[in-house]
This record gives sequence, structure tokens and C-alpha cells, in this order.
Amino acid sequence: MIPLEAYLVVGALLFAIGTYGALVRRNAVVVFMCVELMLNSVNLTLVSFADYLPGAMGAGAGYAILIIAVAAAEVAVGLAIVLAVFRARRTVNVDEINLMKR
Amino acid sequence: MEAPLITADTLVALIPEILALAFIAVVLLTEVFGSRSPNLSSGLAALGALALAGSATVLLAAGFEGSFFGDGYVVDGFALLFKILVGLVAFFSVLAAARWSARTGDTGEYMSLILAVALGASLLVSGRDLFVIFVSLELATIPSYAMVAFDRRRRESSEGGMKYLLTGVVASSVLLYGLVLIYGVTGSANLSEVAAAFTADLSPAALLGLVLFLSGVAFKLSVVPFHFWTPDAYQGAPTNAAAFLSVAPKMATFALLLRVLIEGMPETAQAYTWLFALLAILSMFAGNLFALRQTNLKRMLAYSSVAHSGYILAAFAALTGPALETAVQAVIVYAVAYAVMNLGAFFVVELVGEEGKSFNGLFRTQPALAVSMAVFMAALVGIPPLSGFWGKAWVIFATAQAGAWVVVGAVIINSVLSVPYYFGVIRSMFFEEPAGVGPVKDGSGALRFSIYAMAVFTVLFAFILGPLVLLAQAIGL
Amino acid sequence: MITTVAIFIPLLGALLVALLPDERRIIQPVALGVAAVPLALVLYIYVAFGSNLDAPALSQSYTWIESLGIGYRVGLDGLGFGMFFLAAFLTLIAVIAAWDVQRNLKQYYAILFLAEVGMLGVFAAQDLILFYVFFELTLIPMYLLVGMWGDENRRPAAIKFFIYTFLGSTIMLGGFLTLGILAGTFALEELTGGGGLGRTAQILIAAPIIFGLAVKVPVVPLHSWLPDVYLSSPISTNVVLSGVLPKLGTIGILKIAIPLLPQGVEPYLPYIAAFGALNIIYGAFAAFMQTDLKALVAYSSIGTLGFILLGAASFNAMGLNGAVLQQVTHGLYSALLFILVGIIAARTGTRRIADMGGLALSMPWVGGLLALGALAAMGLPGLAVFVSEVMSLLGGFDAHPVQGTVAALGVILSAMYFLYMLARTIFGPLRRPEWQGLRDAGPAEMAAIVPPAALLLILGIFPALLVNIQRPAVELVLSVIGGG
Amino acid sequence: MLEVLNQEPFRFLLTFGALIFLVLNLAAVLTLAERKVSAYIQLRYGPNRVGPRGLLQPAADVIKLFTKENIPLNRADRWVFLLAPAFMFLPAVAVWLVIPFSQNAVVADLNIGVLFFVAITSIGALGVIMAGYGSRSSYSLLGALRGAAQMISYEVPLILSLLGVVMLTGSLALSDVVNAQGGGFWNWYIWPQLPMFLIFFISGIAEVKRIPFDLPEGESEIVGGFMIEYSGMTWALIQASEFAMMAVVSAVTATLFLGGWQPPLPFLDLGAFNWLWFAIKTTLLLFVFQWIRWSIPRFRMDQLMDLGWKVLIPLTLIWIFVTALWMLIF
Amino acid sequence: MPYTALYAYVGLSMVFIVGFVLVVLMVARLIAPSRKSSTQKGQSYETAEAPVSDPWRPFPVRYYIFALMFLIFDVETAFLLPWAVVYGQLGLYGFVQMVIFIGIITLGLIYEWKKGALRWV
Repeated sequence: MIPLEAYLVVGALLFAIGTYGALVRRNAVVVFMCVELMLNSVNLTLVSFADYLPGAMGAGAGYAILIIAVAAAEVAVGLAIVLAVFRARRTVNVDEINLMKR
Repeated sequence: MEAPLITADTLVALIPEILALAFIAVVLLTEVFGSRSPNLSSGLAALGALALAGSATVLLAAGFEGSFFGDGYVVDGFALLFKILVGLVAFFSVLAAARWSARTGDTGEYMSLILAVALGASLLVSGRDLFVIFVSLELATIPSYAMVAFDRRRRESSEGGMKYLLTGVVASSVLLYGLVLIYGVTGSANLSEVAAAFTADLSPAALLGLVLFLSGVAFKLSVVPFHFWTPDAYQGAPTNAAAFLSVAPKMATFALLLRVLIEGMPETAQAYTWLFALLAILSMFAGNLFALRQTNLKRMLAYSSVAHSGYILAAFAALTGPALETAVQAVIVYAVAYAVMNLGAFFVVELVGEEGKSFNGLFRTQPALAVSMAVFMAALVGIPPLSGFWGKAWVIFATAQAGAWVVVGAVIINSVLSVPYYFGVIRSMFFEEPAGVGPVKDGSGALRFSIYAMAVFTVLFAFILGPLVLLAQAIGL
Repeated sequence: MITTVAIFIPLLGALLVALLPDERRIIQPVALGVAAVPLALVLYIYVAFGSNLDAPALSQSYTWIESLGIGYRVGLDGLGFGMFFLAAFLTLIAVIAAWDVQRNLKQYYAILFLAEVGMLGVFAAQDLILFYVFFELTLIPMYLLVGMWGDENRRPAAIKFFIYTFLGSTIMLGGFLTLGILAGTFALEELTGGGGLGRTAQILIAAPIIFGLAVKVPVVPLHSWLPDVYLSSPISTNVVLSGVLPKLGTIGILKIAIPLLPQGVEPYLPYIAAFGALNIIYGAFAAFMQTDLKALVAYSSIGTLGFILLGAASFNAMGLNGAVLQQVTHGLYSALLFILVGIIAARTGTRRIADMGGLALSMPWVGGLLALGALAAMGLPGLAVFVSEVMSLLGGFDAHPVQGTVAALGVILSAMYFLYMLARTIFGPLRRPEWQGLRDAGPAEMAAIVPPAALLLILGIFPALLVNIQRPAVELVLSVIGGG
Repeated sequence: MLEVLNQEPFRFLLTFGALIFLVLNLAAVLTLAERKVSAYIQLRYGPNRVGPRGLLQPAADVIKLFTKENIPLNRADRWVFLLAPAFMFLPAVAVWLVIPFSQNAVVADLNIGVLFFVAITSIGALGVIMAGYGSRSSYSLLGALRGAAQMISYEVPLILSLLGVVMLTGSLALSDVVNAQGGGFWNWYIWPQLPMFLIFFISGIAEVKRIPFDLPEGESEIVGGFMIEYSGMTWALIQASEFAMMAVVSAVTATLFLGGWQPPLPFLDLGAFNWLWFAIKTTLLLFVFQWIRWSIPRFRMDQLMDLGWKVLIPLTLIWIFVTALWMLIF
Repeated sequence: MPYTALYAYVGLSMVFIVGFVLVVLMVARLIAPSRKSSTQKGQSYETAEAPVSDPWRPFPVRYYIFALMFLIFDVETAFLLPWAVVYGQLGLYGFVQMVIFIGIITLGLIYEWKKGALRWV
């Protein structure tokens, strides 16, 4: 049996990679993908907790579906906004989007 | 098979939310089926917001209480109070947005977004389960991205929306990771069981969870150092969206934070009051100092909202022992006070324009509007007897009771620090010569009604205060 | 109940005025009527309850937030009554003296009445929070009055005024809240004597309160907002600004700092007295240096306020009585002088002392009353200021001999510059021939300048009219502080 | 000797090899069948030169394709381009893992078989997008976009139409689904779920991009679409996976709605040879695939989308409701 | 077999399938003829015309719209699948839940339909 810590470490690593990507990458769509990575690493952590914790039968998996749904909603709204920006500016590079910098 | 989770009581408990949901559907469907009359849509949305607030009031008056869905969703006085507030804020925002959204041609959509945020906020204040909290927080947040980016005619809008979105989703993930860690450490998502595991002495995992959770919440509250999205998002957003978003979700998030800290981790909260004090002080100073150099009113109000989040957060530094009750009162009082004055200020900006110079000589062209704006500005500074003063006074009461003198000092210094930029607006309105003819009057009836209503609430806040504090005492936590 | 009515009548007046058409001949009578009501009520109170200000008809107490001991508590006492009267009186004078307000008269009156609410409220408040609320309520109206109707220098002056006084009052609020929270109530009555706080706590709390009030007075190193504002304001704003506003600070010292924190204030007394003496000396010297008539009056006003501090710091019956009375008399003479300076400046088109001379020839009434006011200001016996100054000085000398001596020196200095000023302005030959035909004060102007002058005379001859009414309150304070 | 084969890892390798063999043969046979059936529908002979009646034609094809050059592209994204066939091939094989061929004859009887089918099938869409994007050619990209839009659109009714069966069975394991349909053809789910069966089958056709839903390839307009740039063995693999996917959809349809290996009447139970029933049903469905292909013209893109979103999805939603109500009452 | 082993089995199979494809491609590379590539030969096919622009361009919005709608409905099915499995045991409670859930989704579908999002322009 794989110990719980293994899952947690993988989850934490994925989360760290996702966070790093989300903070460093300049392309909005890539940032989104990094966020998805973060959310899925959370899901991994959650599901492994749910599997290993006593008395949490199945509940964790249910939460995971909720999180997937939330992630989908975020992406749905997010892509629409990114698209709107692209149509206006022909770019999705976060650095170039600076109409309001003072 | 255990007993079904839905009983008649559950349905009663959910009446405000069910009504809000029903109105969202009705607003959307009337737009696509019926006549595309913007007035009808906004009227229905206003009715929906009122229904939310009204049903919550009825429940509160009837003394309805209980916890549902396996103790994951709780309806108590505290939650109901915030539901009422959120509903009312939504109501006035809908009125204020009516004129603008009619011009976009998508009134129904915009209105349903407002209602959706209100729905999320109203679910949020009832959450006692980590994941209920997360889902309702997202329900309050995701439509707000769309609200910010709603104005297709201004490029700033979609840009602000995108910045808000990109930072917002990262923050949500961080918050979620925190929640999951808390869940993992405790073994349960229920706050009352979380409390058992969260003592003053935290394991590293629990501490990490707490820090991540607080970071996410701090982002939603635009507290330093997670405030950087605020100015761009607010400046880009349609003004009424900025007004609504700077109030309703924040209120609910503060309520959530109170509930999580008091019910879920009382001992930990006491041990970490210094953290809240630090964040509060940083937010106040950062908000006020950055606001000083803004010429765009929306941007200024955005930084001001950072500062005000700091003031409210200052009350969290008093979540200990004897000051706890006052601290809860302070959060409630400040939230309401901030709601009325900030909504009012944003509404005036909506009507007059966001550039500082459009306010020049407003007192000459539209005295009533100028006086209202002056009232809001003075209230934001904290001049008695306007609403902002009472908010600050309560925060000081709480922090002084807790002995956090540094925080008291910071609140006082910041009140003075904020004078120049708020009074800059008053100066342009009263002392400068009018630049043009002043804002267009037609079609602004509902908006003006909201402005004057907010002005009246701000001025007469002292009379709201007594009942509010009594209520806060009665419901406790 | 009468007190409450008197306080809030101007609020209704403000609304009423704001709704009227903006024409001087409609607005001014209405405003006069509005301003007369509180004054009439005060006079009625004086006649009916003069001997017993504790009468239940005058006070009102309504608990508001029970857990924190905040309430709406108003009532008149001897310490505040004189100023309560003066606030109502000077507002009426200010309404009359608004002839140089050229535009937006109705807004001017509305804002003035708003300020009056705050001023009346401060002198009647019997609750710390309420005191603070009224204290700050004057702030925005005064800011607007200066900023909208002042001269070309008004904008920086107004914001300077606001920031200074707001800083002071906010710091004071910190002290108030701390006091109230530690004592568990904000009612002045229950807090008297320290509200059960120890000496150290009192000392710590007294510091921010005294500092905040000192900005409002203003005490000399904190005074730099004052000349700018005074010089920029229109006449009738000056009346209120110099006659009533500084007393918001002094009443705080007399009514709040001393009785509520007797042990806390005590260590600061020598310094308060010293700053009082500093005010007197500095005011005199600075006035001496001025070439602008209005500035001279402004600095003299700073100087005369020093006597209040000196008297208050004496902690004895003589000094406290003097200080309480000095508030009223200072208000009367400074209001009188500012109006006269305004009239002279309007007639001659200048405020430079060097350009004037012999004005009494063409304007006997104006010149004569200017002389009366100046003589009153320097403390000529027979005029009201003499009584209060001498009492403050004697009391102060008793408690703090060094500071008292320095202050006495100031009296001589003030006599010098006032006489110098009179000699250059109203006496002597006419400096410019075209001033031959200057009109003397008209009926409206007479209505504004004669009543304060008359009061100066009356109170100079019968100081007991006010001293009698304030004595019981002063004795109460003395019993709290344990002084003789 | 045989017992060794029954132990890991031999057992695994054996099954795996058998599976690959099955799939490749299916694909090969289906290419021939395609041409023969079309020929008979159009009253022609079809391939009849290689071997008796052209039966060896697939072998000849394989040899030909193996010896054809895989033309490298200048601008293509090489790895995406090469991995795309693998991603298309993957679902065509992997789904067979969970399909019960006969009683207890299932390679890996996952408890979420239905979900596995759905999840693995959607990988195919990924392969299509990778192929289109990796080729860096206008036609490819257009085809891939169409393919993606079509496959995701029809994925929704595909899954929704499964729900009725899942509700009736109360399990996601395919073996449970088959077992629940035992005892005669009147117990098959095709009867209570007839609309769902049709929707599932139609969506299945769309999923495998067959005529009338072959817009991603659209030979007459975009000349092969996403696979325009493929040649030689890479092209052969894509073709093979498409034919194998057709078989997969037929097999799953047979399993879910036609009772899988269950005999139509109780007395026709063949015991260990029940897989014959399964094979017959699958073959019949495969024939229907061919039949439709040569009978119906291609849809236009907007018609395709309308059919999916405005007809199939509402219908499935309604039928789920009906099924739920039915189960509640009876 | 325990279910973890089953999944391991399936996972391993999937790796092998991809591996198989790659092996086949490698074998084909060994067998198939390979001539020196020329620029002409490596050009992408554009009905015998020389390609003028890079095909990696932004594509029409309608694809995004359908992708977004798919996302929503796909997640909806993620909720419906577990519900469907246990529906038999839930009774009326499950029915009401489903009606609410599907009702809301249907409203969304109707809204999209009426709003024109389902039109392939």
C-alpha cells in the first residue's frame, strides 16, 4: 500500500509547479492551465485524504466533484473574458495588458 | 439508508436562496422570451433582491434557527442578518445599475449576475462546512469576474476583468488547498469538528492550511499584501459593479471569516490576533497612501476599499476574551457603515464620472448630488455623526478592550491620513468652478433614489446603530 | 428638552433656508428669524432657570448603546452656559454681518446653521461621544464656509484648517474612547473624578485629550493654521471662527479634561500655564509685527486666549472663574473687532495699517467702537474683558507665579500694540483725501456691532450676571479636584 | 506449462497480445467489409482480385502501407504529429479491456466500466486535435476543429443516454449491466430505453466520425481533414483506430442495450460459447454502421450541431426524467 | 483481483498500447523507404497551391462557445452519473433532487438556445 504521505508530496509538488507557472507565465491561457494544475493537485490531495481518513467514506470524492465543477465554471467564465481581451487587443500576454497602469 | 437530508425545515431555511435563484431564472427567461424591456428586467431583479432580504427578515423575526445538511449549512441570527444586508445591497445596486445596463442591451444578464453574487454571498454566510464555504465563495466570485468584464464598449473593462480573474482563480486555488489541508488535518470538513483539532499549538500542516486559507480570504477582501488586483479591477469594472463588488461579497467574506475563526478555531484565532493586527495595519497604510496620488475616482475608491478592509480587519485583532463580543459588533457595524457610504460614493461616481475633474463645481450645477457626495466622503474619513465614524469607533472600542493599542493608534493615524484625498473631492465640488453642464439627468431616477437613500442612511446612521448593536448582541455567535 | 430643541432648531433652519429661493431679501429675514430662536430660548432659560441649571427641563438623558455606556445626554451647566449663549448670540450677529457674502447666500446660511448645531451641542453635551460628535460637526461647515466664501487664498487655508483640527480631534477621540472603555461609560456625570481610573492611566489618557484640545484653541506652537484661515474668511465667518470655535477647545479643557481626569491633568498644569503665558506673549509680539489690520486682530486673539489656559491651569476658584468668563468676553470683543475691521477694509479697500489714519473723522461710529473693542481687548477696567483677565491672572499668579508674571507682562504689551494700532488707524489726520466721504456704519452694520459692544459694557459693569450662574459649576469642579 | 501462462506477467502479456491481435484483425476485416458492403449496396463486386473473392485484400493493404514512406513535414510539430495516432489508437484498444465477451470472460471487470468507456473514448478527440494541430496545415486544423466541436458536442448526449441504463442497473460495471439483462430478449434495455438506444447509437456514429457525421474528414471539401498530412504507417494506424472504434461502439451498444452475450431466448444459452451471441449482435450493429454510411449523405456543420444540441440533448434530458419517474412509480 | 490491481492492470495496458504504436512506427521506419526530403516535398498540402500563411491562427469564436457549453454539460454529467448509480435506493428524495438539478440545467439550455448561442453561424 502506498503511504498517504506519497500522495500528499505529489500533490504539494504539483501545486507548487502550478503556482510557479501561474505566477511566472505571461500568457493568460497558460496561466489558466497552471491554475487547473493547482486545482487538480488539490483534488489529488483531497481524494487521498478522503481515502485514508477514517470515517470519511466517499465524502472526499463528492467534494472532488464539486471542485471539478467549480473549476469548470472558472474556466468557462475565464475563457470568455480572455477571448474578449483578445478580440480587443489581439494579445493575451499579461504584460502587454496595461491600459490602466499609472 | 439514513434518513433523507431534506425536510420541510430545510426548505424553509433555504427560502431566501430559493427565491433568489427563482428570480435569477425569471429575469433571464423574461429577457429571452418576453419583451426585451430593460426596465422589466431590472424591476424583477430588484424584486428578487428584496425577496432575498425580505424573506431573511421574516425568518429572523420569526426566530428561525437550525442547522441542515448534516450540520454543513446553518441558519442563525448572524447568517440571517448578513443575508438581509446582502439582499439590501443587491437591491440598491440593481437600482443603481438600471440605467447603465439598459444601455448595454443585456440588462437581464447583468442583473442576474448581481443576483448570483448575492446568492453566493447569502449561502456563504451560512456555511459551516469547509466545502460548502468554498463552493458558495466561488458562486459569489465567479459571476463577479463576469461583472467586471461586462462592459464591452470599454477595453479597460475586459482587461480589469482578466486581471481580476487571473489573480482570483489563483487565490481560489490557494484557499482551496488551505481548506483541504485543514480538512486533512482534522479529518472532517465540519467547523465544529475542526475546532477540536485547531488549538493554539498547530502542527506544521495545520499551520500551512491556515496560512493558505487566510491568504485566499485576504485576497477576496483585498487585504495587503493581496490587494494588488483591486485598483485595476475596480477601475475597469462598470462603476455599479465596482460598487456592488466592493461591498456585498466583502461583507459576506468577513462574516465567513468570523464564523470560521470563532466556531472553527477559537483558540487559534486568539493565538494569531497579531497576524490580523499586522495585516490590518499594513492594509490601512497601503490603501491610504496609494489612494493619495490617484486622480481617477474609481481607482481612489479602490484603494480606499483596501484601507477600509484594513479597518474592519483591525477588529479581528480583538477576537480575544472579553473583547470578542465587541469585535463581532464592530465587524457588523463597520460593514453596514461601509456599505452605505461606499455604495453611495460609487453611485455618485457612476452618475458624474470617474475622472476627478468631472466633479468640479458640482455644488453649483447639482447641489443635492454634491452634498450627498460630500456626506459620503466625510463619512469615509470618519467624521461624526456619519456612518464611518461609528464604524471606526466600534473598531477602536474592540481593539482598545483587547488592549491592542498599536492598532488603535494606526486607525487614528490613518483616519487623518485619508483626509486629503477624500477632501480633494469635496474641494473640487465646492470650491472649483463648474467645468461643464454637469451629469446628464435623464433616466437617472432610480440611481438618484439610491444615492439619496444612501446619503440618508449615512447621515442618520446613529439611529440605525442602536438597533443594529442590539441585534448583534442578541444574535451573538 | 428645551436644550435639545435649542440645539436642533438651526438644523431645521438650515433645511428651511436651503429650500427657499436664493434671494437676499427673502433669505435674510428668514435666517434672522431662525437664528433668533435659539437665542430667545437661551434667554428664556436664563430668566426661568438661571438659578438652577440642573432643572430636569433642561437636561435629557437617553441611553443608546447600553453595553458601552453611550447615550444621548445633554444638559446645561455653569461652565458651558455662557458659551451656549454666546454661540447663539454670535450666530445671530454672523447672520446680520453676512453683507460681504456676495453669492449663494442661502447655502451660506444653511452651512452656518449646521455649524451652529455643532457649536451649541458641544456646550450642552454631557456625554463624551456626543461631545465629540458635536465637536466634529462644526468641522465640515467651517471648512466649507472658509473654502467657498473666503478670499483667493481660501483653498489651502481651508484644507490646512481641516487637517490640523481633524488631526487634533482624532487624537483627542483616541483619549476619549480609551477613557470611556476603561471606565465603562461615556457619561460625563459618571466619569467625573476619573471614573475610577488610577493616576497613571489618567495621566496617559489626559495627554492626547489635552493635545487635541490644544490644537483647537490653538496653543502657540500648534497655531499656524489660524492666521491663514482668519485672513481668508469672510467677516461673518470670522465672527463665529474667532468668537466660538476656540472655545470648543477651552471648554474641553474646563469641562472634560479637568473634572474628568483631575489627577491626570495635574502634572501638566505648569506646562499648560506656561503655554498660556507663551500664547499671551507670542500673540502680543506677533500682533505688534503685523502690518495687516486683520492679522493684528487675529494674533491678539491668540494672545487673549492664553488667559483662559492660565486661569484653567490655576486650579483655584479665582482662576477657573476667570477662565470660564474669559471665554465669553474674548468671543465678544474679537467678534466686534473682526466686524469692524471688515467694515473698514470694505470701505477703504485696504487692510494695511500704514495706509490708514483718521478714519474716526469720517466714520465716528466705526472708529469709536473700534476704540472700545481695542480698549476692551487690552483689559481696560469697566469693560468685560478686564474682569475675566484679572481673575485669570490673579488665579494663575497664585498657582504658578513665574508664568503669571510673564502673562502680566503680556497685558502691558497688548496695551502697547493696541494703542499703536488705534493711533495709526482712527486717530490723526486723514491719510487719503478720498476717504473724506466714507460712509459710517449703516443700519445693518450697526445692528451687528452695537450688541456685542453693549454686552462688553454691561458685563464689564455687572460681571455677576454671568459669574453667578457659573459659580456653582466651578465650585463643583473645585470639589472634584480638591483645590481651594 | 499452461499454468505458467496463467501467472503474471505472462497472463498479462498474453491477454494484451490477444487484444491487439483482435483489434488489428477487426480493423483489417472491417476495411474489407466496408468495401464489400458498399459494393453490394451499389450493385458492384468490390475487391475480388487478391485471394478468393478478394479476402486477402487487407493483407495486401498492410504490406503496401508498411512499405510506404512517412513523409516528414517541414513545419509540423513533430512529436505532437507522431503521438496523435497513438492517442487515437489508445481508446480503440483500451475499451475492450472492460467489455464482457461472455460470462466471466472480461479482461478487467472495472466497477466503473461505463465511466471508463466514456473517459477513454474522449481521448480520441484529443488525438484528433493533436493531429490537426501537429500537421500545421490549414485543412488539418480546420478538420481538427470540426472534429473537436463535433466530438465534444456528441459526447454530451452519449453520456446522458447512458444514464438510463445506469439508473436501471444501479451499477457502473458492464458485467452488472449485462447480467441485469438476462432471461430473454424482452429484458434487454433496448425496450425501456429505445430512444436512448437510438441516441446512443447516433452519438456513437458521430464519435467515430463516420458518415453522415464525417465532417472532420470531409473528403469532398477538406480532402481528409485532420489526416491530410499523414502517410504510410501513421495513416494506417489512424485508419485502423477508426475502424476499431466503430467496433468498440458497436460492442458497447450491444452490451448496454442488447444484452451483451445474453442469448435472446433462455433456451438458446450456449454456455461457454455465449460470446457468439455477443459477436453476432456486434456484427449486426457493424453492418448497420456500413448501411447508414452508404445510404445517408453528409450533414452540414450547422445541421450537425442543431441535431446534437437541440434534438438529442433535450430528448435525453426528457427521457432521464421519464425513466426516473417510471422507476419511482414501479 | 482486488480493484487496485485491476486498475494497475488497465493502466499498464494503456502504457503498452501507446508503446505498441510507437514500436509499429519504428518498425515502419525501418521497412519503409526514406528518401532525402526536399522543401517542396515537406510542404503542407493546400490543393497544390503554395501555402501563403501560417495555419496556426486564432480560430473562430463559435468553437469556443461550444467548448464552453460542452464544459458545463460535461460537468453536469459528472454529477448525474453518481446520482444515477444510487437512484434506485434514493426514492422520492432522489427524484426531487434530480428534478431540481435537471430543471436548472434545462433552464440554462433554454436560455442558451433563445440567446442564440446554439446557432452555428
